[in-house]
Amino acid sequence: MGKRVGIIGVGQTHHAAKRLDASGVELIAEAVTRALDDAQLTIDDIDAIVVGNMDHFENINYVDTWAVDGLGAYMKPVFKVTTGGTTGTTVAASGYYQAASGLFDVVMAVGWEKNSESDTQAAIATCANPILERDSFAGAIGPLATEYSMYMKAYGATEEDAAIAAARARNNALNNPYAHSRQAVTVEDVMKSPMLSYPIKFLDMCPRSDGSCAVIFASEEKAKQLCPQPAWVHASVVRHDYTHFGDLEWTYMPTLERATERAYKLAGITDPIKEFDMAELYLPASTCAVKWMDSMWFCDRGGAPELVRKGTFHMDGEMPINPSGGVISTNPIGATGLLRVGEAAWQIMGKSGDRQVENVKKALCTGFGGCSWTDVMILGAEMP
Amino acid sequence: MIYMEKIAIIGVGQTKYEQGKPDTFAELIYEVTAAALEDAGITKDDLDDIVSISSDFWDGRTISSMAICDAIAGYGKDITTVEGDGTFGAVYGLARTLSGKFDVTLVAAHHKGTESNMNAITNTSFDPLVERKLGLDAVSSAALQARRYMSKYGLTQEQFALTSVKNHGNAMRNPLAMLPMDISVEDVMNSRMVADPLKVLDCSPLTDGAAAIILATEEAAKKLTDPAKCVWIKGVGHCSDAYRPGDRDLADTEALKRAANRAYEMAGISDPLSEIDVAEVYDAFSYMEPLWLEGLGICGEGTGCKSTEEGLFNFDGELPVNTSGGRLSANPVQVAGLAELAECVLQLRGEAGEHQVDGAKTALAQGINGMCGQSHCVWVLGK
Amino acid sequence: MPDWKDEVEEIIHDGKISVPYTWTVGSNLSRFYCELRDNGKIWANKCPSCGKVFVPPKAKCIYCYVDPTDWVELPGTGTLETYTIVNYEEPMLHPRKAPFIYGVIKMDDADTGIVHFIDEVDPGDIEVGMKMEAVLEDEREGNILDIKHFRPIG
Amino acid sequence: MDIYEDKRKRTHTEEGYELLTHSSGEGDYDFGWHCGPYWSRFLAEMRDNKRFLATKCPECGLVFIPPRQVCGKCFAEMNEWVEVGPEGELMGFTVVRFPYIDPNNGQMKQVPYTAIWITLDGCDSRYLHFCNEPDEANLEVGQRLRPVWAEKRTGTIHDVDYFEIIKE
Repeated sequence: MGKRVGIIGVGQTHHAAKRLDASGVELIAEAVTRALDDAQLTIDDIDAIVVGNMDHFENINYVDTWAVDGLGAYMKPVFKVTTGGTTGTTVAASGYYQAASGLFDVVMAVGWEKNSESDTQAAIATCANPILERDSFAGAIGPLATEYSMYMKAYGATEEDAAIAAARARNNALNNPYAHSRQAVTVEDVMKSPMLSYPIKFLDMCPRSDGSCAVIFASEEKAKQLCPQPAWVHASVVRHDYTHFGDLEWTYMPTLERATERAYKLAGITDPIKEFDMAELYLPASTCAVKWMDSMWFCDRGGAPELVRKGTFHMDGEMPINPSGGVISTNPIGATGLLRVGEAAWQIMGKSGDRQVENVKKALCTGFGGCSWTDVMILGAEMP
Repeated sequence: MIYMEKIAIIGVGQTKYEQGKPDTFAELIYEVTAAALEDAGITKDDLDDIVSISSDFWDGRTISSMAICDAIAGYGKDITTVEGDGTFGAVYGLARTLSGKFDVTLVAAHHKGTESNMNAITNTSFDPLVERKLGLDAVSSAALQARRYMSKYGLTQEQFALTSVKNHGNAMRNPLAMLPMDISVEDVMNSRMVADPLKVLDCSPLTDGAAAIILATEEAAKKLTDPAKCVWIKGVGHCSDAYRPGDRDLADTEALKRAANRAYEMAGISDPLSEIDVAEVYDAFSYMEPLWLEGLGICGEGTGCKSTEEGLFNFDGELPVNTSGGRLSANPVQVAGLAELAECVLQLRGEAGEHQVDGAKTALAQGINGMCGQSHCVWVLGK
Repeated sequence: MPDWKDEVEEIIHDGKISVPYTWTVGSNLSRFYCELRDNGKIWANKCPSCGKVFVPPKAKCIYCYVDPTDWVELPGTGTLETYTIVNYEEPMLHPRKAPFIYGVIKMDDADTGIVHFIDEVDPGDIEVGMKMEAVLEDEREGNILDIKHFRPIG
Repeated sequence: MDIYEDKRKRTHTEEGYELLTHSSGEGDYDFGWHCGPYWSRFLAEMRDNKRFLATKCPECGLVFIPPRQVCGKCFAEMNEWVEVGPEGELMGFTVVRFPYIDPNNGQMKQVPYTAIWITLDGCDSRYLHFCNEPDEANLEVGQRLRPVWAEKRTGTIHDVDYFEIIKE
């Protein structure tokens, strides 16, 4: 019937635009070493490993075999998963399902990226259909800019609303010693930053980082035995419904709506803002931190700006979003989704240091990527 | 003892394996997805989970899985992507099906070996900081492994050639195989030297194709499918060796042994040679088949070639190996492991036609990831 | 198959991926390549737990998953464990024109081997088990090609 | 040893060795992608007859560009072809100002250029292409566009040079 699964350890690197001191394998080793320390385990306690990144950022084929030294995967089961921006959450889901399957008790999920090793935009452009779309594909920012323009027109959202969300996340990052970008930022600073693609400005947008994250999942008995407060997985749902960029629905975020709807049902969530104590969300731009709130059933369509303005998602608000600083502060792409899960797990375990939200019992995590795809994971302090 | 609930393979689909197939990745995947659904007698609405397998390197596209989300029936379902051999992708499909969250999982892979430069693609498997700069690729590194295997046990190139002769001969029975050939050891020996000791006929060909399998929980299998279609998973294991060629003794098969032992333990197999009736072994190069048969415990260390000479693995031998024609007769990378599993399913159902091994009850499939078989995956299936 | 498909001209779209990469060498291999480049020495690192010696040096001991914090200088000699004579041209990959020889040289005083070119030997005379030594380039840049190749000793 | 040490600012190893990088240099990975019957027909029609052909789903009735075999939502095979466009409506645009490496050739892209998402008349999905208008101030969602065909057409998306705004 499958086992319940809890997260029992998390490790992450210090993230930066370029980690000159660490090769890809060394970066992975840093995260894995810290995760083992966090869980008070040794590599011998790990039964299986799953790893993920995006191939064309570093041009390493068979990353699962290349990374064996860093992963500690010698004479262990290991394979690779990859789905673009959602890779990190895909890795997390793989750790979860493998531990739930009964095939393995303790599974380590590792995401990483050395975005400094290539021209990120060039590598991203190779995700478009090479025959029909690669030449005219201008990256993710175009659709994000357009969807927010339309949202502003339809519901009276403003550029300032996005700037509020940007400043909120960037200031949260000051409390996260691992974050890549740590700068005190005001709403005015965001508004004055250079325009990338109207209405998205430089400080609204995510950076690209070098970094890695490792999260250890354990089946029910092991989790209870090894960890005083595991972060239990209550739901994992993925919707990758699109194949062609031209098919996207811009008036709402369909995969986010569908994935969260299903995940809430599995986890018994009916009033997300009340029931979640915090969230770590894959929001690639601060405009998403406004518009996409509608698509997670936090409010009726068009209700997001009000929630953002009244501080619902601030550290002292009803449901803090991204105490870590989120994706606009740290973005090692193949690890980004896994960092959401790892950060939320730490919140439940009470290990989040200066960015700890008080008494977190339930947390929401998301991943975003590919062709407007969404992954969702819900964690809880109580066993599901 | 690893306990596993019963999971069945209820459907399989394969394209014909060819060079220069005109189809796009999505068209290949649609063909095998539709075929596997039809084989299982179910519709896309019966699927609740999808695992795709593809390689951004071979496809020339990062997020290569984006090309096939529609064609693999991914809309509105949980879906994920494994990059590696089909046997590993199927392991993840199995884990998901066992998790209690899904009833029916489709696993499908596509590959077009003829649209790119194999040497350049496989070169990217080597560390850019060390071995890649030397220009190593799948063929030259395999040649290093072949030589090490020869010198460790005093083997000859003629002995390796026998496997090529056998598997190309088996391919003559399989209408899906790409290179059915009636050849002799001399033909292999006289074929062009690529990287000594490997000659053209010791190497698998570039191949295009796709394959899919459908996994189901016992309950779902009973509800949805004709019991005659169900093949049951008895055991599975995967395991990786160290990365750098210089870290390993290339003729050592410890990782494969561990993968196999885990699969055997789950399946309750103690004497694989007598208990397994048919095996699909990853013969990307001729020498690999005897070497992996040793790691699989089907023959003793250093005796794989001798047993091959004795005809043990012939179509009419004690344990027929690579009845499909093997990777030497069609090697759609990533797809290959699923093609192996599909062949095992056909054998166990008694649907393998001309390449049917009479009364096959237990079948084995083995796949690899990385260069020189660094990482192995072993499956045992039963009726 | 629907009829219209028979009428369609098959188009193949020729293209490429051409993205330059700048890989971070990292702390362990930077030390290795700096020593090779600046001092013409081959260094390895050693696991303080099991004592295994790795060349090229590693971030973690394969066997113990601890940092191999001890460093040892190697004599630059070893034994040829296996080789292949490469007979095909792949100009994008190969720094040398075929035919040329790759070998794995199990390094003296270390527990691992180095893959590299074998040269200064007639292909007919090459044998597994030969003693080999590294020949370095005069102008070195801090990468694996600072070793020109290995050649038989004596 | 402190496994939590922050090493981000390092330019040298702990022992003082320079931290190196290695460059891949030039290197092209060549591909010859088969377009398959659907995209081949789409490209050949643009090349030979200067028209856009889309496929229509037999179940939901939606019309798709690029044409394709399967409607994802319905998992139905499409064999009905519909001519769409050639004019259409601007759905979204990005003026690309920051140069980046074009993965097709390893060279810096010429900027600025305007990438657009256009809904061709009669089509339900959008087509990614270019517009010759480089200034956002002159672009507006909903504007009518028409294709400007290349004189020499070779069976790629560049058989349309770009779309231009239809002036009232």
